[in-house]
Amino acid sequence: MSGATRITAAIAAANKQGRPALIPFITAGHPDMNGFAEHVAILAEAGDVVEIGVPFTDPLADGVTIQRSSERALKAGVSLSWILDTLEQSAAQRTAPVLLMSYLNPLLTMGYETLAGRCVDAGVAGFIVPDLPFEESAPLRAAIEPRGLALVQLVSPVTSGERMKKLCEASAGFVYAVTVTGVTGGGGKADQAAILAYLDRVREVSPLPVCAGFGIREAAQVNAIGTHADGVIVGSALVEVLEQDGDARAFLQSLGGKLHE
Amino acid sequence: MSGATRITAAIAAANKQGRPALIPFITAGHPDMNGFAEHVAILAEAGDVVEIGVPFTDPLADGVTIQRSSERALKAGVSLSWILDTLEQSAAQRTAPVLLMSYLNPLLTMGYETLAGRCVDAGVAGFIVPDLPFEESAPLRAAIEPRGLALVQLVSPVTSGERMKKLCEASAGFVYAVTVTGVTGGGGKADQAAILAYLDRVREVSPLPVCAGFGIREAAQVNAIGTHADGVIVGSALVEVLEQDGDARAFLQSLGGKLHE
Amino acid sequence: MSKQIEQKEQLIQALIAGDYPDSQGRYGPFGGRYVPETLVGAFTRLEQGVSRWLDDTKFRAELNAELRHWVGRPTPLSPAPRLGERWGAEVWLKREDLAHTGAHKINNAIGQALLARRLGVQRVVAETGAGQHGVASAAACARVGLPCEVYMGEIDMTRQAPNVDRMKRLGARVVPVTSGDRTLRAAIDESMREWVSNPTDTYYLLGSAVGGHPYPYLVRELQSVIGREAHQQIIDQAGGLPDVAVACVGGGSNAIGLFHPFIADRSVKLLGMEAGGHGSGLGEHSATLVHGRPGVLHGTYSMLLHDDDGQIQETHSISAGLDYPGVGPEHALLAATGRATYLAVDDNAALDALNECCEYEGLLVALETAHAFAGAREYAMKNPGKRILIGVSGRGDKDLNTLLEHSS
Amino acid sequence: MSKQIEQKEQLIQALIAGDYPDSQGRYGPFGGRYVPETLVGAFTRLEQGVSRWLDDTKFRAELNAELRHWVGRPTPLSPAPRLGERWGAEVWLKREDLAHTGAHKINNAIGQALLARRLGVQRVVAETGAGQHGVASAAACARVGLPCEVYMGEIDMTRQAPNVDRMKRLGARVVPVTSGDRTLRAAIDESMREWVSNPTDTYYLLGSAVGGHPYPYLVRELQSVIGREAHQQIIDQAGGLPDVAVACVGGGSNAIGLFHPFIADRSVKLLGMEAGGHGSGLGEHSATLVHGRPGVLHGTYSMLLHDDDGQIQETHSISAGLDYPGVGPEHALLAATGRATYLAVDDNAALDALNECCEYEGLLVALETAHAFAGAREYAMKNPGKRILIGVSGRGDKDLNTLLEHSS
Ligand SMILES: Cc1ncc(COP(=O)(O)O)c(C=O)c1O
Ligand SMILES: Cc1ncc(COP(=O)(O)O)c(C=O)c1O
Repeated sequence: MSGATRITAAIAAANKQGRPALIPFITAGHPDMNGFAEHVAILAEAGDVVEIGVPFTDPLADGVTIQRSSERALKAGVSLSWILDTLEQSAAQRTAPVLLMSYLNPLLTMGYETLAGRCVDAGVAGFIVPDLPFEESAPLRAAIEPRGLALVQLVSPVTSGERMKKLCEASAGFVYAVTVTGVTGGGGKADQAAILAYLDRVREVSPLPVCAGFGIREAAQVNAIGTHADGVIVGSALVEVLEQDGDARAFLQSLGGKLHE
Repeated sequence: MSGATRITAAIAAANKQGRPALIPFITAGHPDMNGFAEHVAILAEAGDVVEIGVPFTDPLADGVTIQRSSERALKAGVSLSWILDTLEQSAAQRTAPVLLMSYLNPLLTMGYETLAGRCVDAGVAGFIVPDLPFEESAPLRAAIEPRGLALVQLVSPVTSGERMKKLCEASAGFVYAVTVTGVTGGGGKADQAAILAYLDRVREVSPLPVCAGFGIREAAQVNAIGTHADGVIVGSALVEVLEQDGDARAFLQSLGGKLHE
Repeated sequence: MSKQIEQKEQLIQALIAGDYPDSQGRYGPFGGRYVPETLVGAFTRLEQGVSRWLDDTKFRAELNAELRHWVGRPTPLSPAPRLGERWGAEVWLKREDLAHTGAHKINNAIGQALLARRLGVQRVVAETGAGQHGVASAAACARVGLPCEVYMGEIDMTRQAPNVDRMKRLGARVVPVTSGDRTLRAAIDESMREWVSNPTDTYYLLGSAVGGHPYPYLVRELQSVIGREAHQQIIDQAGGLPDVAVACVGGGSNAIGLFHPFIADRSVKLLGMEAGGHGSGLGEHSATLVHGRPGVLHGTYSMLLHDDDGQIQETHSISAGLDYPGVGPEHALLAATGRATYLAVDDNAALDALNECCEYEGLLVALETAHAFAGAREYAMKNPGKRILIGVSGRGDKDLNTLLEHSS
Repeated sequence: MSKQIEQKEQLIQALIAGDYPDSQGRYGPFGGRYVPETLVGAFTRLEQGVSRWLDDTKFRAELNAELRHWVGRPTPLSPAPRLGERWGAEVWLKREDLAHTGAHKINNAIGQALLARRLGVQRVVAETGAGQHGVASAAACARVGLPCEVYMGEIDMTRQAPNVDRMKRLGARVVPVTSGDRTLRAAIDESMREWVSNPTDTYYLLGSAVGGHPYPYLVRELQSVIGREAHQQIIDQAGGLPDVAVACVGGGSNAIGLFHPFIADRSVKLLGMEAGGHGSGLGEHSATLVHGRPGVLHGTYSMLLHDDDGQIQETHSISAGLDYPGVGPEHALLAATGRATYLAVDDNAALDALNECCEYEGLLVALETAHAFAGAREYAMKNPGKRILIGVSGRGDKDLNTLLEHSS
């Protein structure tokens, strides 16, 4: 099964259980590099799809939490190469598909061909690249798509209707619906009704599952959004739990994690 | 006898004794107003002509000593009016003629007519006005000359030959030969031979006695200059003696003051 | 002709023909638009605004009137006879330091502020490094009547304190940036975040020829007035073209403004001076074109100072305005084709050049600009008797604190 | 016509005919040359130098080239639409803030520096208040290659600290003046003392339209370029003469430079704004023409702030450049004849005007200049719909410290 199909399937499986897929996000190697493999395992157990953030010096789509976690991870020595090595070691045991969330430059610098090959080995299923709009994505797609890796497209509340359709059609795995115009972590009070209407609009044109992200922090949000999206992405809130040495598993379960029969 | 004549006569009398006339200078009311009358009396006794400095806020031809004394005198409340009042009270007893050294503005502000009248009453014989070049002096002369008051002209080492002749002829009382190009108090090492040659040049064209001033501080200077000038003016050095509560009389005698037969 | 040289020549011909940026915002391989989806609409609107207004007769007239009557254009071209004598050269100075607010930045700021007003936005955000772009933006926004918010790194706020005061006086809100490297790079990051949060009612007034398309194009068009004037002036005053045109390169806006109108004059060497800092090691300089490799930052694919993991390097320069790890994509192309040459001069050489210019021409230039003088001097020493045109990008009043620290 | 009015009219006619200064350096009853005998030769040489060179074709060409290519003349005339709207007036700004070194002072400094070089002196001394004349003198001397020494009052050195740094950078020696009032007045005293000590090899580069003849004339001639340009520009840009021309008045150089070319245009009201400080009492202001009486200071007979004993008053102004108890003799005549009107605005009004200009035109003017804006505003409020020309004598970068102190 291609990475893209695995992702879509994992989301479908969750939906079949009558709940939105849970896609937890962590910054790789944060709060400490030693815990990374274990954190990935916990996330793969509690979540349907796992999103691993590749730290970058200039995370310009991220809020303070992910900025801080990225900075600390980089300082500790986290690199894309190390992330792929670590993921590769546990690839066989992992059932949930893994997505890399990375700004473009680390990917570009590794070289797309090398990147794609190593991702396949590491069991990575696809990418989310917040500073790569569809128009600039051809070279990356040319390297990853033949290997079945997904490039998840993002859409935002200010994406026009026409463009949204194009992006949904171009996406792979799922469509990432950014719920707020803003950076990760949320903060600004968003109009709930407007968000739900927006998600409905995305779903209407999307052939793929639609997952909502940015600013989702608690069970109430998951429940509300869950009926209008196929999955939810939880990033900053989880990063904060880890930062405070909290129990990631319990936190994810409180959000309605994967049911283990 | 007119003020101008009294001055010239006093210098001639000194010269007759075989010595240059001694013209001591003090800033009126410095170091304290109470001592002013007594200081004038001492100067009139030891000197042949007395020069009284009217303090001014902007003494731009003066060095630090006279700047400082002027500032202190002004702070204490000295004014041209007070100086004239004080001089008037002792006018009768005083034998040596008194000159006022004043920047133009205090004179102008009193009004030349008032000034001339009060000066006559105060026994003032004439004026030295360091910021009044001959070309601008007509209005002042028009007021004081009819009353016999002298306007002493200054010449300097950089005064051209032609101009020097004109100034010497226009002067009254004596000609004030500034020995240095600079401010009062001296300081810069002047070339002694050049100064003497300059004084000879002034004397050659001057129908009046020539008195040298600016930077004369000690007996050796008085002796050297005394053979090339008809009188010497001692200012900053005397002001410093008074400032340090020294014996003005003794200091002036050390410079070869008036012989009292 | 080897294949490579032929390729370069083709790129130069395309440059001269005005083919760049192409419809993708590319300058040969460089440029493009790498921005978050949330900003795609804003960039599209900006691009449409640029093509709608930039050559519009009325807009041009409005802009030209502001440039002439408010900014003080044309700025003069000063002969520098005393420097020339010392260097054995004929030296000409294009005086952007005399433009309103004291640097070339205002050419761009007033142009974009007028554009922002046409686009009907509610507010303007801008980043700043040396503070010159912040001051220019604050002034331009006051002039056109738009609220302005300026993001500035904490470190830059200290070393360019007078400019912080000036921005505030001009009514701008100055937001200290405490994240990242706390200099220009972080200020751009933060401005982008702010824009991402308000993509529809906010205009982002970018200060250099960097960023996603159409910024490098827009900024070059607005700054080219420098080179256009200088081109005419040097012919009028010196009787011919210069042998070399020298400018300092941070993001590259003053340099592209000076160079662009000379690109077709192949006899004119174009010399860009980058900040050599205090060494050529990682983090010791900000000489992007000299030491960098291609990469993507702040929306554009260009030369970049980054490590083997694609992480952006810390940079160093005594001049806040050059302290940036990226550079405009058109410079990357000019460097790749050899049409322009880029060299680095270190902090000390810049300081010396600044002092020399003060002492011999009575002109206190910005520390950024001093790099151009140092480069011009070096060139003159190696090439006697040349006619040298130096882009004086700004004045040095803002640098007095830094100079004082370095004068003992 | 009463006798007095007739007399005034005759003086105005003589002014227009260019009869002043007369051969004695007089402007009607004012002016002249009240200087120590040691300086008489130096003044004579200066006077001869002025008549030899000022209208010499080659000297003029040299000066005009420096003004154009180094100083950045003509400075623009900016329309100020947003201020105009607020004031109910048509407002035009003559932008001396854009001249090299940031104020009108450079027009005079470069002219005198070129003259000094022609006269073959060894060095230049200058006084400064706000520091603008000191910076201009330092720059001009560097440009022409003469050593420069600047006398500056201790108090002014504190309140205009950035300018002290600039002068030093430009190679000038800055001498602190600790005597007298430790501001501009004392600095002039001290410069004169220095000149008295070196009358032959030193050129005294006086910074305002004050001092003994020929300084007020020389400075007026060198500064009149402001008014000549503005006269032409306002006709070209606004289609006619202004109703009023407003300038701030310290010693009076920028004001006479603006006013002089408009004197013959009787319909143009001339309005000089003096520093009202924080009150009209002794020592609380430096509004010489408003509150003063005739007297002699620094070589000229003019209006003066002095007491009944002829002692010069302490003055106060928030702006160092206006903090002077005297004023140029030509202004005294303009005031006496009624051809110009002089009013005072206080520190707070100046601060308000400065902020308003920042906020509505993106222009940080000098505190001195702010007095002109305050005056213009007051005029506009009383006379709706007028065309107002304001002389922007300089920029306010130097005043940031003072502004900061007063902003709480
Ligand atoms: C005076 C001056 N010159 C040059 C620069 C560098 O910018 P750019 O390379 O965009 O011209 C700056 C940036 O702040 C500046 O202030
Ligand atoms: C900007 C500015 N304006 C005005 C003045 C006042 O001088 P003046 O009256 O000679 O123009 C000064 C003096 O330093 C100044 O710096």
